[in-house]
Amino acid sequence: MMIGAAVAIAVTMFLALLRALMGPSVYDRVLAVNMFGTKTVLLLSVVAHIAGRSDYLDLALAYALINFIGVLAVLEFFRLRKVQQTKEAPPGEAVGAADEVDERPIPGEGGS
Amino acid sequence: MTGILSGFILSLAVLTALGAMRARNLFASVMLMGIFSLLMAAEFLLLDAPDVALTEAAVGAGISTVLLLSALALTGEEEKPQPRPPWIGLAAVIIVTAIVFYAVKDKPMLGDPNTPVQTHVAAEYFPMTREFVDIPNVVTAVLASFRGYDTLGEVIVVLTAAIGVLFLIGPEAPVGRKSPPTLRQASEGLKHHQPVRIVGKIAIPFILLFALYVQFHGEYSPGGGFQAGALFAAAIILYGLLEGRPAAASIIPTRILRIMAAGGALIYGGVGVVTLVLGGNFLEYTVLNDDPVVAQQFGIIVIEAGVGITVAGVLLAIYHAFAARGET
Amino acid sequence: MTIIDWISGALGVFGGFFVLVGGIGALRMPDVYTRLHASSLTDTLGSLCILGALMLQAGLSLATLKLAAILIFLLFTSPVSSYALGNAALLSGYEPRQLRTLEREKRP
Amino acid sequence: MNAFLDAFNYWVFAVLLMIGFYAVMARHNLIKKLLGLSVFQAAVFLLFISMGKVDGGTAPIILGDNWDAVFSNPLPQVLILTAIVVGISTLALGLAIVVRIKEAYGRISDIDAPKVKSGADTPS
Repeated sequence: MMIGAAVAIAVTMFLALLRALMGPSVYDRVLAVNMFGTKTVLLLSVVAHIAGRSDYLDLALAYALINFIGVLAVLEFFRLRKVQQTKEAPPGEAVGAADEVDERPIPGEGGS
Repeated sequence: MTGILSGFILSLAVLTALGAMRARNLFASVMLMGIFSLLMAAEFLLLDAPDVALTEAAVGAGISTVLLLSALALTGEEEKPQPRPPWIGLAAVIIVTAIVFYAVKDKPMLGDPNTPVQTHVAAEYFPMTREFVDIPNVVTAVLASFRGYDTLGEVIVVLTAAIGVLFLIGPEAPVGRKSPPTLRQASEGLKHHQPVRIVGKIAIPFILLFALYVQFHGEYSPGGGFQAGALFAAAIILYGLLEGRPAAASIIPTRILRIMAAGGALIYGGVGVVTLVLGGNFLEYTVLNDDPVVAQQFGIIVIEAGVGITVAGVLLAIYHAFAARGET
Repeated sequence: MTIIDWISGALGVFGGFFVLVGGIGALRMPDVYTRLHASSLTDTLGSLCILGALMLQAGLSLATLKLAAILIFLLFTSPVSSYALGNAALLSGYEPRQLRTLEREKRP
Repeated sequence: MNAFLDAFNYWVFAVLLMIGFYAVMARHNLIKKLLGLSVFQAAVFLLFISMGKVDGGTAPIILGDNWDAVFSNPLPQVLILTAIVVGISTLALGLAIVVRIKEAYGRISDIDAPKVKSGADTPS
């Protein structure tokens, strides 16, 4: 049963990695990294169970902690970038949009 | 089962590395490097190296992402398109690839217990650890006792790197292009994200506790000074992210951080000098106590503490240097 | 197989299922917010099921304590990261794709 | 095919090494070069840890005083453990240099000869 769960987690890691590779926006990538981190924690817990070594769980705990810090670092980065853009751009211009906005056009949005 | 999982993880790692190197946007590259680091750490665990996996997770996935992002905030994140194909670089890569692949063909099978790697000194370490040190984590015993010189050297290297960073972008280093002051905005941290702030603040004491556990339980489970130092630094960095860097600097001022960075290395070297004075060799802990095993364990605990203090001090000093650069 | 084993196995399968659904959702959904929705909701339930299954297997031991610590930590931080991420995306001007936009896209 | 699978870790090592090497050699962006260096380092770490693996072995942390079990080799693990921390320190040093280059020259790629911006402090 646990092996089945491990397989499901591994497949999900692959899906999350695809999302991280595809983007398209920066937020998708962060989302993928966050998801990937959680899946790694789960996978390690399952591996610890299968290997029968409970001391591996320390690692899973460390991963959970570190993953959170990673996401917060990204948020802080977004905030800093926004501060910089507001500073650099002349007032009145739109700033701070995701710089890799979804490339597919959204038809009808402008016309209506 | 483990073999299949390991192969799967390695394939993902190759994919991630390719993606990270291909991406034009450096932010995407850094995110993929975070995933790459997690994958490598998981692979290390599957290869029976939990200590290394813990280090890679704390240092590679956590602190290095923070550092890379702070550097990106200072330098911009778009990579300019290459003007022409890099012929010389490509040629060099192709030649080296041929050589490396030729060499890999002769590698022994994975897991073969009769390779020279396994049959030389490594086999001695288990009986020696049992006899002289008597702690369950052989990695810690080898790290801190049998190869103590090596580790002292690494600690000095880490310290030197921090000195270099502080010279280059430390508080006293000259600032090139002055940008208008944004000190107030930039040092705010994530204060406006109330849920993040509350949960983060709840988490910090537990991370610190976990760091201490990793530090002082390192003889019995995966852990030790390097990992604990990185986790400790991560906890303080988390506070800095939540409340702004100046708040983190007010808990542990940068002056203290420098003392920590140098002091830890000094503790390590000091133990060596003490053993010299007591009539032993440099870093020969046996002379520290009447019972040689107790003396070894005592020596390991002290130098691991030194390592932890240095690593925490160095990583935090580097973080402050990068984060403060964006505020001026 | 005792009853505990059955419960734990079922939890493991459920957890694997939810985790997988979250992964597919994060890959197939049309924009950031829906992907966030798919991944974050299943993350919580999936972790709860899988770690719960492992805790049942481990019985009363130090391992259970560590698993509980991991679980509690994940239950706290995972929704918070999702919230913060969605918040950052919205504040930066990334518009959710409206249903009507999607419908219009479908039309030739 | 079987020989290939037996040495899979080493093949991955070679591929990762070359990915990192390519980025260091051929990419112009300095941060990309540093990332490439990280991948290169990770490949070396993988090589060491793979060499220390013993079939049927477990982590070299003795559980319950059972000293006679098969363990993987602790020595490569010790070397790599310290190397990871040294790796982040060198990465930080490299990033610091990149930040200074950006401040002095306003760019972080090594395409063409860098021009000093007027009014900027030259690095001392």
